[in-house]
Amino acid sequence: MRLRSKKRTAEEKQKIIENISISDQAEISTSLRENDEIIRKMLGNSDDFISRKILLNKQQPIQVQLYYIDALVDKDTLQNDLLGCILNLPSKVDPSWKTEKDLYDFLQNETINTSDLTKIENLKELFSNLLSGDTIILIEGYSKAFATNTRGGQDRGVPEVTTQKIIRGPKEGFTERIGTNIGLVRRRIKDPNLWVKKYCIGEKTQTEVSIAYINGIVNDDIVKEVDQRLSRIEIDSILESGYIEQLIQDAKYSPFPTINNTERPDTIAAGLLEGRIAIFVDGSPFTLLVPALFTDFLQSSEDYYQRSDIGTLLRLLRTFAFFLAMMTPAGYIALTMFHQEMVPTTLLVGLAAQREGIPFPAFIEALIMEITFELLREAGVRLPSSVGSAISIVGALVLGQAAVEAGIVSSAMVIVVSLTAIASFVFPSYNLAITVRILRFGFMALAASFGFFGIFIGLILLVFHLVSLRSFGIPYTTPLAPFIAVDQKDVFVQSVLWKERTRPRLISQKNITRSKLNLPEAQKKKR
Amino acid sequence: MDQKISAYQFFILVFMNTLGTAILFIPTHATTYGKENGWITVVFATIFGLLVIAVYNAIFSKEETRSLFVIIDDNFGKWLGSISILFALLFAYFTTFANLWSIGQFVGLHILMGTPPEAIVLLVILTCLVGVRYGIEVIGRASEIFLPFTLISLILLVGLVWPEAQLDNIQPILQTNVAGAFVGIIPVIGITFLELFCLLGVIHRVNNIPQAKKAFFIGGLVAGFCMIIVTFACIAVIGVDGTIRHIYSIYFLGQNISIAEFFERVEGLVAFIWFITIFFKICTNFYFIAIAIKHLGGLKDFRTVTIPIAYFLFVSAVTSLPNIFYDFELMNSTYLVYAILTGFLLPILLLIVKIARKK
Amino acid sequence: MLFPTILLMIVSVIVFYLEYKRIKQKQAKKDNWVFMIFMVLATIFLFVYMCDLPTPDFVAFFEFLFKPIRGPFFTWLIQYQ
Amino acid sequence: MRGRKYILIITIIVLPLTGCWSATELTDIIIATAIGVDKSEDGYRLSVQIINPGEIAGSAENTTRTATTTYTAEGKTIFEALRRMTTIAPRRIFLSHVQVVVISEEVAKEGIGKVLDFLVRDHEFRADFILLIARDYSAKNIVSVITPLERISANKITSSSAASEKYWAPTRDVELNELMQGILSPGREAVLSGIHILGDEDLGKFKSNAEKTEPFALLYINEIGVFKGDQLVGWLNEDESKGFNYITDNVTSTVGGVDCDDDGRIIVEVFRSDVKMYPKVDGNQVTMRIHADLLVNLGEITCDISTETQEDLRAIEEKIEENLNEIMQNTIEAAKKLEADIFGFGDRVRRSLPRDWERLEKDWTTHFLNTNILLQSTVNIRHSGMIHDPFMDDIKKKNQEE
Repeated sequence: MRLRSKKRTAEEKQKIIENISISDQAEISTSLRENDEIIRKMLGNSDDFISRKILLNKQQPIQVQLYYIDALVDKDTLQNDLLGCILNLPSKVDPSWKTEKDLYDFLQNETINTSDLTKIENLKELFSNLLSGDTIILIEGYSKAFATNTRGGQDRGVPEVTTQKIIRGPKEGFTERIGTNIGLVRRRIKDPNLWVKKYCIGEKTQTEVSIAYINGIVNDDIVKEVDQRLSRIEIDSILESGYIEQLIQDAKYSPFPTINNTERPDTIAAGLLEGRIAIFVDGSPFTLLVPALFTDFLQSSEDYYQRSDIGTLLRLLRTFAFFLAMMTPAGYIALTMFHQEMVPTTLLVGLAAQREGIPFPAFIEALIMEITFELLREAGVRLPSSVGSAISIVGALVLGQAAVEAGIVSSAMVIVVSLTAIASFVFPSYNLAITVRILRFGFMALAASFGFFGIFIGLILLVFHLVSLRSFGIPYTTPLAPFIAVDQKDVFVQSVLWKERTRPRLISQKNITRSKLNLPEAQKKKR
Repeated sequence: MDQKISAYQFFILVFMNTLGTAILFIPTHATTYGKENGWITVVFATIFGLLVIAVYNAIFSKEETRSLFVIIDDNFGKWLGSISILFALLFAYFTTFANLWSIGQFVGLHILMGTPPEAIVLLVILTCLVGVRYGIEVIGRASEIFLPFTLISLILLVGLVWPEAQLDNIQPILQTNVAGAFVGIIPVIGITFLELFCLLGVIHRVNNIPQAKKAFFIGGLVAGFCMIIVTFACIAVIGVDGTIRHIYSIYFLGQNISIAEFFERVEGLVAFIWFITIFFKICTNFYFIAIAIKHLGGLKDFRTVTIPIAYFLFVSAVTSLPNIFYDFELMNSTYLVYAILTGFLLPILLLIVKIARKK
Repeated sequence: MLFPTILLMIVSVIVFYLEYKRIKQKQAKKDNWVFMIFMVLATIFLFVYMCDLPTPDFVAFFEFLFKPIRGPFFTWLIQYQ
Repeated sequence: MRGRKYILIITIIVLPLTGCWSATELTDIIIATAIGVDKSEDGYRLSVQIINPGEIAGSAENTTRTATTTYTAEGKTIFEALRRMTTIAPRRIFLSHVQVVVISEEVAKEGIGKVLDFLVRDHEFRADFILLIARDYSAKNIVSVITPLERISANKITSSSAASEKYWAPTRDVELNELMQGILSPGREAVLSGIHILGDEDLGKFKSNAEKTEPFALLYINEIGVFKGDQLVGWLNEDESKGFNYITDNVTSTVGGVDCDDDGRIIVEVFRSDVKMYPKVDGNQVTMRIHADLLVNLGEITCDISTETQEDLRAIEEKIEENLNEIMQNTIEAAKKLEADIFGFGDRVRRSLPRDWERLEKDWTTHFLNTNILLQSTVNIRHSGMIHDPFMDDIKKKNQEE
């Protein structure tokens, strides 16, 4: 065994430690002691970092050093498949092996039981693997290290979805583990064309980010665009898919979401089949789906699991709810402050009677109620569930009764605010609900200054903004503007499943045919 | 990176531009001249207007990539061309601030009593400014979003007043006032089809010129049809006298709706139709002004001048016209003359020169 | 009118600055010049209006432009009303 | 494109600067539902019925206050009087919800043109209120009456006016536009229905009026006032009013009766009435052929008559036709007496025969008085109610047997 002695000076070591995060090519030394020193220094002698020295071949001892991070490894794998193998190693190690390849082959083929053994070329890779939960094997006299997959640690299994509940449809949701998540999707689409590409983003967090798409359906331009945008990210940390979303979205100052996110594997699968691209982020159960169009946020995956008439009805209801949630308080303000002539006489008299003795103008009244409601809602999210019911009682009593009886707000306003609140919970997507909440206040201000004319102006500005947005090159309001007639079958109206034979035009341009058979007709022919 | 619009979007822009001011003023104008035959006046005006559109279409060859301004320059020469463009530009300016003025007046009178028109004009011009700066693509797409609402409102309006219509009111047909009915065509197309000249600045942006020409034609036809229906409804429901007497007779028409004690007081529908259409009209005219100046000054980007133009438009819109009577007189005199010169004579001249050059 | 005037002036200065920067970024020298000229004119125009001074009347200009045709045309047209 | 957010910011800055001029809180206005116009010494006396919302809406316990209040002010014109009223009224009076305008007979006789200009011109008024003439009573008192069922008397007036036009047909629901057409169009005169107080006009103003099963005062609408130009010239009685509605094809449903040979009556319910006018001009002689086509149900038979055969029915039909012709004839005579072409005969001529109209227009009144009327009625009986044969003769028979 030829030892290549390649001693480093103290300064050199220091330099490597300082630069390790920057320079990719800092090499692994042949000296075990030196490597040990560098690794320990880098990790700052952290207590959860464990190293273990093993001597192989008692006659001509070869020093082997194992490194792993306690919390990240799966103890069973480590003990049974790795330590067990190495310690029970018969003295087969032949000192006459000339190259590292021999050793690698030996370890790979005859010794180690773990599923995965990779050769590591430099320090950067070493740290990256170590911190992902691999166990690193360093051998005296070799300038390469080996990483065995002992990744493990805590995982909460496949949970039930919490944010996008549906009645009919699969209940499983994504988890924090990226591998599990991709697996959940792969299990749904058994197509070799489902391609996954991996990125490692975040200088400190080294978060694994993967994009998945179905080759042949997806629009290659969009893939290129996503790839570029992901590669361009330079940031220290990615802690949630929200980071990625903010870093790659198109309209940075728009209240409208241009990237969809979901917890549901079936939604992702459906998106992939339409030609979209999924972005998985390790550590987050929320997976991103691009490109996202405005109408996507009004659709739920459940629509497709039910018959089309129900789906259509629900979609129209949601569209209505969108306007309701955004406009109701504004409309109320405009009607009572500016356009009393538009209210039927009896209703106007009723409103006027309620407003007798209310000290605030309608706008302030609406503002008070809306803000109170937002507070309640926010408090409801944060509070532990045991206190939550108390808050709702207080909310109901304070908002619903006491305030009206005390003459601070009118009961019509309570109705308006509750209507708005209910309507804003209708959307399957939480993103859009937030947008609507923001815009609602803008519309209220416009209504308070210009009545319906103000609302109209706001609407025009909103539309201008909406149509100017793009999501990864696709106009946000497709297929409404630009109007695509064939795609109208799946926007507000959901046509029957066997007629949805094409994929959305702009998103997927290549393979647009979904099913060739017109099912009911085929059945008819059989008869 | 030129922005492109589709032929369908162009069709909507034509539709909106034709109806723009027209929907509010046409019933009164046409009936003033044609009396009971007011709606026939509009029928003839539409036919005549389609001829005008045919002239416009003839200016552009099948695979035209040049803009209107380049065509004018190429045919008239640099100097004469520039003067023509300036002439057209001032017309667009005139149209835009007159429209702004009328939106200020209408809102101040019917929607927000007491709000000074200045505030309303300011709000509208700022909104248009946003639209214009986004570019023609966004204007086109926004119009696509609004088209269904406009059409539904229009259908609702006409459908709901129908029970109130008395067909007696439109008689006698073409027995009296025949001369008036024909002369009335001039002021009617003056504020509708001749203003479409401004859309010629946009037509080369359409991704398919032959289809754009078709869209131009169909847009004019559909808009004309809507105007005929509306004028007819006005005369049939509120009578000739009422139509002439009311400044915004279609708004009064909306006030007459009463179905099942629920669909009452929906004249807001009328206001909505009018706002939408005039809004896109102002936007496209504003855009025309900006690109005309861009061409004249040889600028890189038309957005350069949008903000100053907005300032100018605002001040002109609030100061130039003293009252509604003057506006009516203007629409029958100076404005009409100007509209005929730019919207009719200039294109015909251009066409003649073009044909002569070819030979 | 003092407060609105001042506010509008401030707003137009801000607008001027932002637009100027935007055009400069695009490195269009001619655009920049044209913008400056137009903007100064427009601001003066607006200022004149806000101070209740007589503003240039475009309608009067057009009336003047078409004076010879306008009158006879109007009289001819109006008789059919 | 980067400038777009700045534009939005600027819009937001400018917004508060411009807003809120026309905002009026509901607590700053009072809602007017009816207007009464009377004559005063040098102009008009305007009475406005306004709503007291607290008394009407919701389940609020009844207080001693009334649901409506009437304010009165005088002025040389309507607008002046209305603005003078602000000195009395606690808040601005909001006119968009006015449903009824009552004009006193005195004012109507003098001419209502001056009253109408404001109603047409003012932006706050909407076009859907009805106009009535206060007959024998001042408009102020009519506006002030408190009605038992409807707490807002204006609502009562509109609904009963609409109902009586629809089911009884001696009145006419005239809205502003129709009135204007009647006053302004050549060859047509306007009409307005009359409104009366039945009972004690002074006691009708008290809240106790609504606390009795038989109120002190009730409002009722009946008969049609005829205008010439904008001046009231006379009245049609109930039958003539009904005839007027027949001729102008305004009957949706009514009840008409004819006497039998014995002392009973046959009452029929008209459920479809289609009346057409066909003018003919021969030189200066205008002939108006009026064709009425009625579908009726037998509603009540109190005499001894058979309905078994088609001939029997035909006989009844003929009787009704005769009666109808008589009513219409009487109406036209009445109108001719007042020299007012309320049926729009002239308008009909103008629309059908515009060339002749140009000749006749100048002295249409004389031509109207000379108009020949040809009445043709067709009545068809469709149903006989729930029973087949009348039973009066059976009763008689039984009575005789006993």
